[in-house]
Amino acid sequence: MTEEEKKPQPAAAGPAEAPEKPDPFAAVREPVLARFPQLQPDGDMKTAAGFIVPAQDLLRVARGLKAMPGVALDYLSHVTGVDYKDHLQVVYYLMGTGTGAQVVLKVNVPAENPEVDSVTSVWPGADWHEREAYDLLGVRFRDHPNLKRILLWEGYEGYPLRKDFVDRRPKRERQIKAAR
Amino acid sequence: MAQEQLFMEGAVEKREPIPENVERQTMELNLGPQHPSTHGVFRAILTLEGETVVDVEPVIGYLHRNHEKIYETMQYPQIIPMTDRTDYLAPLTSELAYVLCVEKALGIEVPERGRILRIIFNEFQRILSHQLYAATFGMDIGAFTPFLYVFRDREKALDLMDRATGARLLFNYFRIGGLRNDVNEAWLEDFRAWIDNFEREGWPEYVRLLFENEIFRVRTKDIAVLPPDVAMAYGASGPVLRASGVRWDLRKAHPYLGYEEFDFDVPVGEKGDCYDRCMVRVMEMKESVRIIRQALDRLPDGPVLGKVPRGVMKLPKGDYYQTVDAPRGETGCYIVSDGGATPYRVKWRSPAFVHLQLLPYLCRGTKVADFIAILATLDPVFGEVDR
Amino acid sequence: MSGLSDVVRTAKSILTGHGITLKEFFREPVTVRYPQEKIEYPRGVRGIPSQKVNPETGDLNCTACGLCARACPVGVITVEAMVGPDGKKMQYPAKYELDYTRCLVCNLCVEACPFDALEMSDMTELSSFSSEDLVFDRDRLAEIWKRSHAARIAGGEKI
Amino acid sequence: MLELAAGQGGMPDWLWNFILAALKATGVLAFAMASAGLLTWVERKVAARIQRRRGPEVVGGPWGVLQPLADGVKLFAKEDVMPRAVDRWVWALAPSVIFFPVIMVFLVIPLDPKFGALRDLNIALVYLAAVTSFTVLGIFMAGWGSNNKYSLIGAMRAIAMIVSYEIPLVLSVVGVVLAAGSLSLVDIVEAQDEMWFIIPQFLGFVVFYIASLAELNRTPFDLVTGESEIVMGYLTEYSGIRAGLMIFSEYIGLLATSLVAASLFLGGWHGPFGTDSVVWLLLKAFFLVFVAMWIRWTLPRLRIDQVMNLGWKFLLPVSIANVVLTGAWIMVR
Repeated sequence: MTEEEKKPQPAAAGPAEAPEKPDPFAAVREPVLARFPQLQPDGDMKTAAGFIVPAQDLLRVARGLKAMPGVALDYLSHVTGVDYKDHLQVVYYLMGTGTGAQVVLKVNVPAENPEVDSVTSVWPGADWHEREAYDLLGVRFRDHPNLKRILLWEGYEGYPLRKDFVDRRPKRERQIKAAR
Repeated sequence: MAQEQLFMEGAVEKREPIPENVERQTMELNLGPQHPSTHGVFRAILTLEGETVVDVEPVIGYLHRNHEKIYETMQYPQIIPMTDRTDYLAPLTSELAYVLCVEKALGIEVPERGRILRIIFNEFQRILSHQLYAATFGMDIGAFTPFLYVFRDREKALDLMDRATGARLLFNYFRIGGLRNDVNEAWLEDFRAWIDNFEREGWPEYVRLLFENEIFRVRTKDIAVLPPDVAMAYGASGPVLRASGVRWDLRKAHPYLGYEEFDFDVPVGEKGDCYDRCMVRVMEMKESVRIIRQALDRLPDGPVLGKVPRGVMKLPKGDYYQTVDAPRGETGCYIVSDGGATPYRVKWRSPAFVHLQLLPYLCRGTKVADFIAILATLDPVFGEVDR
Repeated sequence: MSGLSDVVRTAKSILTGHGITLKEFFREPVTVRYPQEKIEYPRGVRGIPSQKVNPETGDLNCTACGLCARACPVGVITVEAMVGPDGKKMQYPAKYELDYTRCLVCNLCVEACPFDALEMSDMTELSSFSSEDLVFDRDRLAEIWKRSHAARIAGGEKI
Repeated sequence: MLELAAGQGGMPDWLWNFILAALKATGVLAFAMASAGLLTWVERKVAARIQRRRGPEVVGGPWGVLQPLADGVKLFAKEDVMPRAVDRWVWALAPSVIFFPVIMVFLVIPLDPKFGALRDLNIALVYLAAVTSFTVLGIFMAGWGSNNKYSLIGAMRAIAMIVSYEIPLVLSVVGVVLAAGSLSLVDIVEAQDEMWFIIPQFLGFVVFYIASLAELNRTPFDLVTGESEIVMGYLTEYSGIRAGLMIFSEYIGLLATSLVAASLFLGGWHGPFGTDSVVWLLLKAFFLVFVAMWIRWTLPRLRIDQVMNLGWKFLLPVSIANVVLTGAWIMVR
């Protein structure tokens, strides 16, 4: 295991910014940055070493990180996406089973035309995760072997996890209050 | 584990292609969504050649409720009862993943008694889940009686859960900062008695009745062998991965809840066939009993609920991820917070969803009856697969 | 199957199983005849949230603060405070409705209540032929509380 | 006794024979239906006790013994649903084709030392082999006529299995025939006066019992209707009285096979201390029925290729060895 697991984040009840402190994931972050200078460290990811990857470099970086000694990200935990309204972010959560490294790759893609290379050739297990991201967020994965809807049915309109998604189903008879 | 075996490229291409020059007639069989043994609403489109499965196309989503979207409208404490509804056969581990993730983000310390009780309940939950696995697996290969023997013990266990948590299925017991309520001495007494009884009578009975039966062995041995490299490549986790011989347990690799203080083994299989996947789970029950005994011995007095910030709970801006080793594999909770009272985005990483990808790989060339057994060894819970 | 030892092993394993089932055959059944026999629920079991009644005055403990409604994940609780003769809101519910059809029975409302006014009752047999019947109002919730063994379980208590 | 009555009262022989045959048939049918009903109840009770449950007990009678009556009324009163896609005649005839051969087995079973069998055929075992193999046709009709893939798979499994197990079944009886020197069941029972054939013919008994379990599609050979795989196999599209008839014929078959096994190997009507009577036969048969149920609620199900392997690679050689050994024993003796 790595040392970042033992260091809890500073207590903060509100959205206050955490004070500046040394990067807890330097052991992983530094060699990766040395190997792939085009990556940008990502400060949002608090529980692992996060990187922002340019969309065109994703496959090359993925292959490199999988084979890189000391990091060896052989295990893909999940692939998902986040809708930040102006852009979509595809998130890859990776682990090295031999090295204990945890790395998050984030790819920013435009909201109008979200398209990114599929990593199924590197981690075959990305198959259904990418289908799910396509299904619920509308991210298209290039060269995916079988990119079609997985949880929703074929012909469903819209992508429910987008922030601008409108539920077009008829309202229930008894009124349902908003949970907030 | 050997590094090089995990790096084999092209694990996917190992599938046997159907020779082109052979004229074959195949039949498509729709197994599900309404079928006695698909463990929920699951549909598999089998392409059959006689009794042999040529191809499988899993179709999921019949239980899809879009939990992730619902979470975006809920405050952090309100999400806990919803996480029960993902993996409804092991709700406490789902709760644990979520609660740990939020605690990690807020830096909340859980009191010692709360932490140890969490471990006890987490392992108890694992036993219950694996018990049900053993039961339904017996049913899937045609032995009905072990199912009811398991339920005879499980009912008593659920009574214990009922007394501690107030519910029998969707416990809603863990809270951000600890547990909802403490348990008293009488409960611990009965719990110890149950554990003793389970180890002395229940567990050996299932093993001798079902898992040592020769028919069970021939039905599962060498069926659907999953090599470790393929398992890794597909992101398998938990018992499915361990059955292939990979000693990867998040309780050991990335300890949470202080699992590193406990002495337990991680059972692994030899080949990764159906038999190993069963036996790994059976042996894990024993290991859970071991952990529970150690935890009961060091259970201190004190509060179970820690200091939680007053008012509406808000997470600092950022992304948080927590994985736990659930009975079915790696359950992960990924929370993106924008600093508001509700999460900006939650991703639920469910192990069975990942494992179902393996179905086509595992099932090609097996028989229809094997397909049911293979599906059962992946132990999917469709509340979790479809979320 | 090849070899005599395999046959012996098979026979042995099968006979072991039969021994177990025969042993269980002669033991007492463990089932409970449910509608005739009832199981006593343990303290703290979650049936439906019910309104606690002050035994001396017969009034509800509820002050219509609405914290339970806000804590509810699915929003099944509707609270309206009683309006007094002077037009000001009184600390007593005029309307307290709980839509049991969508209730998760999660106990969060009880934990949120600062006035000890809500308790989970152990009443679970609440089926009805119409979903309107399952929207419980203030007085029916109080009635449920009177008829059941309720237990307030908030954070950290021992049960 | 009945033979003495023949020719009395000035009745023509053909009419008397006809009435006698009708009486016998009605008796057999009534006995079979009643015992099958009872067996469904026994099965449920045995399953319940093995699984630490109580089983049916609400309907009435001691221990809920009237349950089969209620089941029967329910099955009769149910709407007769015929799916649109089925092959009408084939589908509708199949239950009867399954039912009647099973009934016909009762004809040759030796009941009592004084009475003999209903019809003491001197080729009773050949008759039995011929009649029981007829069932497979009914199963095939049901599976094919249902026009349902589960049914078809179930029927195909049934045919493959029953046809394969016919051979060890018949061969396992050959040892008994050699020892008794007759094909008539009455003769075989009488030959067991001193020693039941289960002792010299133990291998034959084991093979016979396993093979007859397969013939009856009972666990561990219930893959024909394996409900976790192919829903209910060839029964999937049937409901109401048709399904009831097919399930009944399974239980009648179980009883008939147990009666045959009891006659062949367990000495039939022979009891201790000269108390030979039909009661002993029924006791032995019901014990075998109980064993079959016990097996059903203990073992998992085999897969089709394993069933085939067991039949061809284990039971067949064993039954042939049994025949050879018996022959050698008779030669030496």
